[in-house]
Amino acid sequence: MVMNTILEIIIIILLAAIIGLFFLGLSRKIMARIHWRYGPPIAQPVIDIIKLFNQTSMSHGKLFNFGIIFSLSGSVVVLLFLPLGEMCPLSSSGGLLVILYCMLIAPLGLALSGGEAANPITSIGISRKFLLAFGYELPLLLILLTVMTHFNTISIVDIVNMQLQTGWSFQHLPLLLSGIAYILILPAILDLRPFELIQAPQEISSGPMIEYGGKFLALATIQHAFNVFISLSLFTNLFLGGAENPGYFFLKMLIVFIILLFVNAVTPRFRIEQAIKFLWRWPALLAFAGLIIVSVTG
Amino acid sequence: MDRNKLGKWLQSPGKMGQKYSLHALYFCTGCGIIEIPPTITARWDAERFGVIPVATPRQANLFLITGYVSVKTLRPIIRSYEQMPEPKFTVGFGSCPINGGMYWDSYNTIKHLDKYIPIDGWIAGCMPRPEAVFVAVTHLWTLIDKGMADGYKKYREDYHYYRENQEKILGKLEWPPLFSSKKM
Amino acid sequence: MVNPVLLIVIPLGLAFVVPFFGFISKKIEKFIPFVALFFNLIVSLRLFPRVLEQPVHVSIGGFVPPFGINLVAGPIGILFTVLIALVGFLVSIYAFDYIKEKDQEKYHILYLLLLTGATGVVLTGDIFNLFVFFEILCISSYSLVAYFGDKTSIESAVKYLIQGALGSCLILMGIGLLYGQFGTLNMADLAGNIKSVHSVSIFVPLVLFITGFGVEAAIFPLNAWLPDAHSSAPSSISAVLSGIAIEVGLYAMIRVVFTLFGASSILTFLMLLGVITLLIGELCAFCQENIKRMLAYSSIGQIGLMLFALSIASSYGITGGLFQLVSHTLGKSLLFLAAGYMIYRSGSMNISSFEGMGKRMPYTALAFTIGAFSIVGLPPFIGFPGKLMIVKAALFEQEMLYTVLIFFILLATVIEGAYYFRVVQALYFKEEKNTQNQKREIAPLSILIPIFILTGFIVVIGIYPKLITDVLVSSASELLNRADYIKSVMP
Amino acid sequence: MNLIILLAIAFGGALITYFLGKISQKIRDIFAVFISLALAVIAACFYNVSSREIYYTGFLDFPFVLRVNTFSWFFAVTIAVIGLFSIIFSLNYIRKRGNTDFYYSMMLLVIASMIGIVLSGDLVSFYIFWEIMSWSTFLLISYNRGPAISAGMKYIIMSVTGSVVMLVGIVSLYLHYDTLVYTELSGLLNNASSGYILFIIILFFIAFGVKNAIWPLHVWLPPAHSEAPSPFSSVLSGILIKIGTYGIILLIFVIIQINVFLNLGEGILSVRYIISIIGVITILIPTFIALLQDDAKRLLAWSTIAQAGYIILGIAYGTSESVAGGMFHFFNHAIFKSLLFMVVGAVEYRTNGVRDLNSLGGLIKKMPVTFIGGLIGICGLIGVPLTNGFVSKWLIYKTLILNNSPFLAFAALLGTWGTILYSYKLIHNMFLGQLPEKYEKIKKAPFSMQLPIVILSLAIIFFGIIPGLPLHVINSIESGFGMEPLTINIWGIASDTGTINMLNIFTAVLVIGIMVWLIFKVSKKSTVIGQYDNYAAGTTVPKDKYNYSVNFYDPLCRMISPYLKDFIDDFYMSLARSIKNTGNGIRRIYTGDVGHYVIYIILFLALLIFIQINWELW
Repeated sequence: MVMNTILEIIIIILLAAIIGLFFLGLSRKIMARIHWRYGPPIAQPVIDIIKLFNQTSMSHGKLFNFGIIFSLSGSVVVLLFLPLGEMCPLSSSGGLLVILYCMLIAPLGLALSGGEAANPITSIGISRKFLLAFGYELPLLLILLTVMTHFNTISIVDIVNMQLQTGWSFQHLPLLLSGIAYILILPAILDLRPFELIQAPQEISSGPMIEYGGKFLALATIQHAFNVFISLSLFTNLFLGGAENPGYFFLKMLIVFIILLFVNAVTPRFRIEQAIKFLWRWPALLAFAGLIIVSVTG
Repeated sequence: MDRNKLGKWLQSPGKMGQKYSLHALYFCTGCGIIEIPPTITARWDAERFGVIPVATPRQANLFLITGYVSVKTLRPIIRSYEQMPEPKFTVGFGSCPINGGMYWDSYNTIKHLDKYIPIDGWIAGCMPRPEAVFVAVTHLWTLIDKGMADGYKKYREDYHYYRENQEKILGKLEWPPLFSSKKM
Repeated sequence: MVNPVLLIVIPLGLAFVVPFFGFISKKIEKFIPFVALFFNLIVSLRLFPRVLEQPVHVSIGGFVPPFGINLVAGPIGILFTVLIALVGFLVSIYAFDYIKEKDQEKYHILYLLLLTGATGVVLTGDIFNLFVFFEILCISSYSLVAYFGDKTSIESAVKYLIQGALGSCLILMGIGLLYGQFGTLNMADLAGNIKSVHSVSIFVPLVLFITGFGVEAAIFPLNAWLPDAHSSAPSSISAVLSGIAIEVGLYAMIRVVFTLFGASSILTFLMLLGVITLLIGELCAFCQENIKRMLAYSSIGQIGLMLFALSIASSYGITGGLFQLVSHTLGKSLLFLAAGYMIYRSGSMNISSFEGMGKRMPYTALAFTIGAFSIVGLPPFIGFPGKLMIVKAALFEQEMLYTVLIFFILLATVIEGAYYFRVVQALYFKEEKNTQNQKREIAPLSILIPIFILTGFIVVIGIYPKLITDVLVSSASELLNRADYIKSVMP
Repeated sequence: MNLIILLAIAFGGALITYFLGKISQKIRDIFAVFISLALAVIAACFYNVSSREIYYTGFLDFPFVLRVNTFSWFFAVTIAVIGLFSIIFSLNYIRKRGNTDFYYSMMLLVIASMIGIVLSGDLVSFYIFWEIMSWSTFLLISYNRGPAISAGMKYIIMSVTGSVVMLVGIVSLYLHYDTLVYTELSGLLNNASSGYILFIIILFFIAFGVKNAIWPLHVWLPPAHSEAPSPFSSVLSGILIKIGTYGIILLIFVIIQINVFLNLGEGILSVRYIISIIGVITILIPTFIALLQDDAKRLLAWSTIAQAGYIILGIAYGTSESVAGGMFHFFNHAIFKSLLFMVVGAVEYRTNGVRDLNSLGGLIKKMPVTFIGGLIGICGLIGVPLTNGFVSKWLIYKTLILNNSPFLAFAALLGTWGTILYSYKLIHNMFLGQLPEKYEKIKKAPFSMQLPIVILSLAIIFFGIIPGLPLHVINSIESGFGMEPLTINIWGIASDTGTINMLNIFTAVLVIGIMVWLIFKVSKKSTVIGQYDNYAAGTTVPKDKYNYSVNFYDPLCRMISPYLKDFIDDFYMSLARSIKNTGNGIRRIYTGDVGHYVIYIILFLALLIFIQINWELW
């Protein structure tokens, strides 16, 4: 039993790392192709990480180190709550609400780490990160509440299982609205254009990561990869019926991600107020409509 | 190109990583920077070599000094170079950093940049074309392979020399000498 | 066998011999009120148990009631006597060091006369006699208000005099009207004859009495003399005026309304008047910067509250009202005494001159704070049970009017809290601007002892109100049972 | 051990402390700590004891009833423990200030009266202790002088207003049911008309709402919390406002029974929904206002209001899970909010009274322990998993979602995200970023400040991992109220509708954290550099200027601040002004002209006679 769980945990983490890094590489490749470039190899993020681990690095203090560790472990812990087919090691520990809260840990860790770096640009990035999070959490909360109210459970495993019986969430009208809203906010969660405000290399020199070099940057990249996996996986589990089959699961995530990349490649980026206004207008409105329908009918 | 050969990767992943993931910091000191946009965008696409621009010296391991270096810009150059994590490589771009170029007799231009920071490679020309950058990058690969791209080691060993030269031009520097802080 | 007559005779007699003692030694003079009132205190306390069983009647000169002057020492009368004696006694101690002017003897004579008048008012059973004592009380207070002899005090004394004289005049007219109709001046006898106040011939004397006593009791709109008089009198006199004189006025009014006329129909009006008085008093006090005027307006408010409670005319109401009266007597005397000494030291009556007093005079400031908390009605001080009882009495009636009025009253309590807390903050939490006077000075014992004793009463009765509630309940029944009063005086 | 002895120790200790201070400061300090320690220990000894003591003290006709059961034990222990830590924290904080005897004795008096409130068994003694608490708090809030004076004024006026309104309710109850003892009172209201119950609820709710800073009654709290001495702020925020919570629980679950309460009104207009909605408003608006604050303590004060909203929401919603969540959140909030105030207090102490978030920064290098306390405190405040705030919030959200109140849940959750914003701002602007040069020589906080901070931080983690301990107590409270208890175990909750197991999460976080740390440790070592070796586009870092803390969330604040005028405060202030103007107007009646006064008297007389002759009213 315990061995089984440990095995599951290892598999999930490895799978998430591979898929996440693959998606990062893919994103660079696809972006390059859209730009009519040849582009780097798919494995370029892995190469980068290997290089970064081999570099020296500068640390600003204990919290600087702790923050990145905290952030990465937070991301990894979230993975354990997400069902991947039958596998969900922490299914009995609080459900979707815990995921919501654990997703906090990663930005908080980065923020703490960046905070000790004593660089104002880091702080600007962090401030933007939290503001943007505040912007997209409003629709996200509405979306998750719609789903939870619709299925009348807070356990994500139950939600996935119920979708196996009643079909994908997308087939139900209120959840369709929420799903669309979720797609609208996904770029903000993943820090893709038009919401690429946090790193914004041209403007605030990669924001919270500004003092990261060497292994710090490597861990941050891995964390980002996990973040990509988590967001997509959450969407897939909630709206696209989860992982009946690992292959399908991957495919669903891939399709959603590619859509996001196309948007990313062709759009400029919002200012932070514009981003918040957008997020509080359209996705929130859709999600709100969904929640009203659910709470009236359900 | 040898980037697909697994055997080499397994022998020295670190070195291969350094080779194929050159995160470049462009220091746009002068007109040379005009050649960089074509280099990294669709026309020449530097990213296929793993060369991408990054925003801060902390994330970079390739330092491109594009164009003439005035006395005023020397200080940021030194600062940025010292902030980069090791191993790090420097490439002087254009003739001005090499010997002053057309500003050879200017009173406030740095004529020999390698007196102040170690340079691993030069790209001569005024201006060098983007292809020259790729030549420089591939050359840098061979240097890395042979372990000859060791400017950062030289800087460490001969720090007094460099620091002396820097202070001769710039006066007393604000930051304390490097390589005195402890490891953790 | 102690006789209630002693309560009046001894102070009265001693008042007139003060100048003779003055010939012997100026220093002895100030002990005369002290001795007299100490005697009064002892006598009234001795009388207490006896009175609770059975009211004590004394016929002066042996004539039986309708014909002679008589004293009726019921529970309410003796309660007032004790209060008067207690506060008078403490204030006389306070005056040892506080009154330092040359012509002290006037002060002491008038002071004793004032208290004699007050004692007489509460003990007498004869309406004309009541008037006479009332005049003694009033006239001595006019003179005492003018004691300092400066322009403001004389001005306010004259104002007081004019209004008070008008009030007395009205009372006298009322007495005349009643005497003309019924041919008697004995309260019980009159009460036996008056069945209803409906007819104008009865109603007019009632209104004359209400107005006349209302002036002294400071009911709105008859109270305009009070802020001036209280603020310009010496603080010891302010304490007595505020703690005793207006309460005695209220007593006279209530006595007339309840016992003499049995006018239960006018009580609702009085109650509204009480609430209006309360609100106006508190609102005016709220924007005062002068500490003594503030306390004076606060007294108006408190009188309104008492009038409201007494006018409910249930056992609960009168008990509550009397409790509030006791608490106000103790609390307001304490406030005036404490404030008086601080004014004496700082030389200004402005609240801002009290800043930093908490450091300079810790004990006086502490006493002031406790008095203020008590007046606002915070436990564990004496004001709280009073407030509780009044709320209880009002809600007990289960009428909408009372519930609405009680909210107004509570609003007034909040306003009251606001200005008292302001002073407390000024005492403790504001730095004194004048840095030279940072020295800590402890008041002399003669100042501190009365203040401490009053504080002690406030705390002890606040924690253990049963000490006086029994007396209050029997006082209430005395006021309510008009027939019993008549029967006990004229068997 | 009798309850009366406990109270005697508490009140006597407060009194004696004052006089001991006249003898020796040191003895007084030790005595104060000893008394509060004794209170905590004795209070803790009453665990699982259920007893009543009745004394006929002669306070009118009311008996003086003391009672202890799990409900009051829970509150009493929290009060005593937080009180103890605040006193310990005060030792250094208050030493250099004037009037220290007064401070300690008032502090002990506040604690004593709060213990009195929770141990009292009838409403009159409840009220008496309540008022003692009010005025002693008033004196302590004003202690700092300056702006504290108006803060204290605001507090006491609102407090007195609330309590006089409550007095009407108490007396009304007494006149209806002839008793004020809880045990006799409970259940009597079952047969009352719903109008009367509503009347009682409104009256009591105003009083408790003032103390608990429920939304339209909260205006006293931000100035009071920010201007009071910091250790007392932690008492104020940690436990004193929770006395309001205690009152509300007492009202809903003891005086009015829960089933009566839940059946008041229908659907969205039912009382429980209305109070829940008020709770939600209390969460949302203060959360956003807290974002705009630049004063560390004022920020925390607004945050306190918001967290009180969670408690009210949980309790008023009335399912057994939400009530457990509310009560647990009370407990948690007591811990983390007093911790945060202590953290701010320690910084304030070392920087000589600076609590302006814009001028601090970088103190993590100088005060690491304080920083860790602050970090854990904000984690608890946000409700990061493995801190205690998480479980309580989780319970509230869960029951709101599963009982089909998603909008309430949404508002509560949104409040949490606002909490993240302002609490990160708090910790960032104080501890992170560049250290200004003037703070280079700052020392770390003294031991007496670090001790409570460390212990409370550990408590946050401890109760976050083992929520079963307090939940067990809460469970027995709930069964005492006649509610269905939760199914809990030591690590969390195991009901059918949703389980939470903190052990799993803890193990996962621990193992994964260690793994990541190992990866971090194994890879190349990093060089430690100082704050001036920083990326500034190649230039040297300007000292004192290279910090981003002013207007930390400027874009958002620009968007929301027009909507967040504190119009409630303005309303009260204009009310006060209009009362003052009315007073000034009425004062004109007393013109100073004696002729007018005579006319008043004559008019009064004439009017009465005229009325009687014409209408014969009397």
